[in-house]
Amino acid sequence: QQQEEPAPQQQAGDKAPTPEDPQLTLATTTSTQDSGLLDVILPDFEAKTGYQVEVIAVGSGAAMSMGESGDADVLLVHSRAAEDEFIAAGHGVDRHDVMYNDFLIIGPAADPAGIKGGNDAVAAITQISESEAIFLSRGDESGTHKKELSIWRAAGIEPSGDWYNSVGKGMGDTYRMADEMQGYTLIDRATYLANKGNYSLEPMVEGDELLFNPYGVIAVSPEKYPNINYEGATAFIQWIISDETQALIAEFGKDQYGQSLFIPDAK
Amino acid sequence: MTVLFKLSNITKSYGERQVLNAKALEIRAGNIHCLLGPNGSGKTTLLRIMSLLTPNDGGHLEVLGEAVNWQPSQLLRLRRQMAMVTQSSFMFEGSVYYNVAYGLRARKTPKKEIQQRVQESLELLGMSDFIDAPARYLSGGETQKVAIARALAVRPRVLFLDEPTSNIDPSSSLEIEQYIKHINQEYTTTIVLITHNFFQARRLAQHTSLLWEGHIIEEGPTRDMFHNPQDPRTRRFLKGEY
Amino acid sequence: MTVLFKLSNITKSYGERQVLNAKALEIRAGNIHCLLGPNGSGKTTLLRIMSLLTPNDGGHLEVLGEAVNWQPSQLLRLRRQMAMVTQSSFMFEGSVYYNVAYGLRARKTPKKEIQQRVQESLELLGMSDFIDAPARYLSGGETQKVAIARALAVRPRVLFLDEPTSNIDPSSSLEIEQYIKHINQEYTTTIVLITHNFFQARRLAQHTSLLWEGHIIEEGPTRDMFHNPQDPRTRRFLKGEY
Amino acid sequence: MDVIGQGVKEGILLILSLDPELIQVTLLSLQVSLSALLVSGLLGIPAGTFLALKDFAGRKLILNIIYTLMGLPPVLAGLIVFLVLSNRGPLGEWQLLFTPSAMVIAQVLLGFPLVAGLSARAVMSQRQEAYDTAVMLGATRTIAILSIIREARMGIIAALTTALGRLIAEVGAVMMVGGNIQGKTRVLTTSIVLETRMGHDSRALGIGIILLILAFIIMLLILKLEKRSFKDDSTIQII
Amino acid sequence: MDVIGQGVKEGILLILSLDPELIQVTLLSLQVSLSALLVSGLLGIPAGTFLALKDFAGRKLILNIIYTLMGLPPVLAGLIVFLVLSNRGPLGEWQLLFTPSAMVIAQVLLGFPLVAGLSARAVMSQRQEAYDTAVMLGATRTIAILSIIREARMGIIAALTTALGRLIAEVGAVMMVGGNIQGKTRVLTTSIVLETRMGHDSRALGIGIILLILAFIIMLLILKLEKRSFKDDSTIQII
Ligand SMILES: Nc1ncnc2c1ncn2[C@@H]1O[C@H](COP(=O)(O)OP(=O)(O)OP(=O)(O)O)[C@@H](O)[C@H]1O
Ligand SMILES: Nc1ncnc2c1ncn2[C@@H]1O[C@H](COP(=O)(O)OP(=O)(O)OP(=O)(O)O)[C@@H](O)[C@H]1O
Ligand SMILES: [Mg+2]
Ligand SMILES: [Mg+2]
Repeated sequence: QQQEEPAPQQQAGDKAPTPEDPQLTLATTTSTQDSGLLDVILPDFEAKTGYQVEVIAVGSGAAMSMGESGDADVLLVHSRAAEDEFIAAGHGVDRHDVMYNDFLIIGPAADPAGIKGGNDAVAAITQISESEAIFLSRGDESGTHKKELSIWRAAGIEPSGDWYNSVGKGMGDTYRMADEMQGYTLIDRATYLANKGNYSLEPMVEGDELLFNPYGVIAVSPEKYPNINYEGATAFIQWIISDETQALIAEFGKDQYGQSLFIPDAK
Repeated sequence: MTVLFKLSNITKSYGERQVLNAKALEIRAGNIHCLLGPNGSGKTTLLRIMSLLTPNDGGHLEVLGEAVNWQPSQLLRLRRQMAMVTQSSFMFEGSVYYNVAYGLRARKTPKKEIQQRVQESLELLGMSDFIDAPARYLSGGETQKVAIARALAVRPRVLFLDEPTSNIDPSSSLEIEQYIKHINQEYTTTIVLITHNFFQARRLAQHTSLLWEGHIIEEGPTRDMFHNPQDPRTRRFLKGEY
Repeated sequence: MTVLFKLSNITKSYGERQVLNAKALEIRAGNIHCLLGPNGSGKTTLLRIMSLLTPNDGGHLEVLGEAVNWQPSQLLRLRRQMAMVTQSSFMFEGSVYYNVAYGLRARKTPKKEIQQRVQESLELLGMSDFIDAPARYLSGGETQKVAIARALAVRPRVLFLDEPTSNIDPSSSLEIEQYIKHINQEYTTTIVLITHNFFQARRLAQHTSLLWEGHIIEEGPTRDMFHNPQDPRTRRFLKGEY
Repeated sequence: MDVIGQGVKEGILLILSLDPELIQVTLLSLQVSLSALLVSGLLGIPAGTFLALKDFAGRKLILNIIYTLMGLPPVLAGLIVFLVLSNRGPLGEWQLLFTPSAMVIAQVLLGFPLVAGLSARAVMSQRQEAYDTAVMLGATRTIAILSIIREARMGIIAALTTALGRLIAEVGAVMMVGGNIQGKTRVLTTSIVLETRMGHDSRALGIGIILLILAFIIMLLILKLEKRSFKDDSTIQII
Repeated sequence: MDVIGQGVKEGILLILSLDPELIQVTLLSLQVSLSALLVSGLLGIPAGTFLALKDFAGRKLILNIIYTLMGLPPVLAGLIVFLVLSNRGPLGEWQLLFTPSAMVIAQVLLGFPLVAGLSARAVMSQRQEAYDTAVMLGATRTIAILSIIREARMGIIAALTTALGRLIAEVGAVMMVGGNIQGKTRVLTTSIVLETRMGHDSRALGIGIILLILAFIIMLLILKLEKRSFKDDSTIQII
């Protein structure tokens, strides 16, 4: 039932030299924290580089506005279009792909919309809207929400009605609500796997290319905010796209769920 | 004459200290009964026990013919026949009217009658002009007068007066005494009066009890007590007369 | 003799109603000056203005030789030479000791001396036994005695007494009168006394003023006032004598 | 800093726009908080009065527990109500989760201890004389106790305004059991959280300003009510 | 429902485990809330007393604004402090964001109106006699006012306990300006939110229970303090 709290790894032996400014603020989406990924990989970074990472877990939107105001040094987010805008506006530099996971549509075992087993997201949501089965939308302009909206757009549907619930919450909370309301929702695999023991919803649709969810890392622009820790951000980026870390990411979740939660894809 | 209050061996202690130990006391219907005694001798405590505001520790208490069992229903029934002017004359926040009408409202008297009775009572005490004044702004004597009016408004069978004219000017005081006598005679209202004014006691009371450190050390017709006190302490106390 | 309080045309209104209009009043150092008058005639109001607790609306007020400007520093300086027993004898939450020591603590008296003076004052009032009792549980008369002790403890130059013995038994009352006389003579403490007890006024006061609906209608040596009142209202009021 | 200025501007624009969604959210906020306040008051004032006046074994303990529950985290209150009302919970059949009723229930859990605890304090500071005078004038116990409550009204109104403040500002509980569903259970505070999560700071501030204006108006009404019943509104004169 | 039972169990196990991380989180909770309470008290009691006693133009308005600010949503308080302390904000140079100091500042924004408003109420309900008696005994204005505060202590302690309850339970503000950083700004309430987000309901409940026990102990201490200074703890006798 209970998810094991991942114990921070104690790195024995060689101590890393302490950097000039060891405080590094990472603004990220709740999914990386709530899934437990950061608890597993960050100790490795801290041990190797001597940085101390402060994790602020918020929505992708808030994470980026934190970067915009210079309140974070480095971002780990998943909202591709917004990320590009962010770079274009000069708020950030050094964007790299880190990993991806995928989304799936989950729903109640009774499956009132009859979509179970398919792999066509557009067809599935069309059916959900036609049968007016309960659907929960994150509704918070998060990466997940934007993904959902893009699928509706692809289906040519403007979702509205009593069956369409825009809940304005994080993924974990939305999952909880969907379970209570026995409704369908779009969820990232990491959150789904981490919590599925607690709830009864089942996977309905997965494997559609539309459901691909890339995470990127961005350093906040040192030109805009000279007092941010750009050096640390660079170290973080170098570390997270390094082969060793990528391997760590690939391993994460395998022992517990039998599959990786995130697929590394740094180039 | 019926005995309205019958006390035997009534005791009351606060902490270690016994402040009241009344062996025997009877108060007869239609009487004006005065309680005298030095400060702290237990007069107010005794009055509070008779008016069922403070439970006694030991002894037997009979009020208006009933052994007191301190059940709410009994208390309400008995208290509805009493009224009291306390030493501090507490006023509820609100107007003089609100305060004087309080007891009548509690008895669900019709509004018309309340208005009439309040006006009547205030007039008797010469306080009609203050009917709409906030009760808490009254002067010391005015407050006491309103407290008396408030007690009279309910036309009680028994009236407890704890130093009711201590802050009232002499001429008003005499008028009030007249009125106390009047209701005692006209409506046979029984009155228990605490006072430090010996003249007032002599003018009003048929009976007097003298308290001393919680004990009733002398009791009898008021005239006898003043003319021929038995206890040396009574004699000493009454010499403080002015 | 110096004039400690000099009032001319002092007025005070509450809302529409003028409750005080004192054309002229002087209180001389070393005197015991009594204020008489029916309830609501403005005695307490006048006392509160003289003790700088209530600002007057109009007129000119001189206290202890200074024209009053109501500046905090002046108020403090003047009040430090006064003490007061109010009609309601407010007690701070805490013990009798706490209350009697209050004024001494405010003056930063050394602790040793405070203890001694508190004990002295309480003894004078016969209240030593109550030194550790919670002040709010005292009987009416006991409270008043503590209030007097509290005022005496600071050894004021001027002492205001607003019906100070209204709840006190006659023999204690006489003792207190003796003590008031004593400090008046020994320490030339000036005393302004409000009382409804004409005997007390005659025993204590050299001077008396009589208030009537806010006006001082008669003023003079106490003896003259009682033997030969000028105003018909004074005569009527003093006839209420008992 | 200009975000704050912009927030004020946005707040005014929001009010002027009369956006139907915002009106609906505002009305729901009012409805939920005022209902919870009403229930908290109806339960809390009698409970507080009872605890202040009735001496029984365990009274102190209960009072201390109530004071402690003033520190009940809204999220925790929300979680408890969630678990009780959840499909798997004992009252799951009632199907109340994610409805305004559930939000009211969770808020009562927060409002009740506040009203009860502060009312108990207000009543305790009243004087014996008030009760004595009332019963000696022939009041039943109940009426006498009502009179004490009347004398304690300053403190009790303070209890109600404090509770209202807490309830209208609270987000943890309503978020948990209401679910912040647009058009259904979204209220002002959950909107603020949502807007901040989306990084719309000035809009969040704007909604916050609307909420504060609302609170201001309600406080004025409550205080008016108090004034109307008592004319002599004295303060201590410092001279 | 067994989640609640399990939550209680987990709470006990958590306490017994003496988990160093949990201890650190608990201590930080205490430190932040008590510091904020201290500052709120040091500012709020004088401010409330001043507003209760000093008559000046605009006094009523300020009082009403303070009553209104009792309804300041924690998220909003958090947001405002966030904007002020943010790098782009006017105090960005202080580098306080995501530190316990920032959390204290945001909580003071919540605690101050509560303490000031309730203290004002408590002082207002005192009687003129208290002040008069004090100054006639030679007290300076300040000492006389302190005596009034002493008489009003029941209400002021209620103000402090209420504020403590709100601060220790509050999550919106500390989450916003603290950021819930593990080992640095994570406190009990933000842990509860995190655990519920991860679906660990019974652990969330367990932490909640620890928080309530803590609140209970502090309330006991505050009330003990109050008792120690005054022996005559009378209640009204209902007979
Ligand atoms: N704050 C107030 N507001 C309105 N009226 C007041 C206020 N204080 C006093 N009064 C009125 O002013 C008048 C004079 O009051 P004051 O207390 O001076 O009378 P007093 O002569 O001391 O009477 P007593 O002998 O009854 O003590 C009274 O009629 C009283 O009702
Ligand atoms: N609640 C209490 N706790 C402790 N002592 C009390 C309490 N109430 C009264 N006493 C004490 O009991 C004694 C008797 O009080 P009581 O009020 O009956 O006196 P009294 O005869 O009415 O005096 P007075 O003439 O001064 O009014 C007093 O010494 C008083 O201090
Ligand atoms: Mg008495
Ligand atoms: Mg007077």
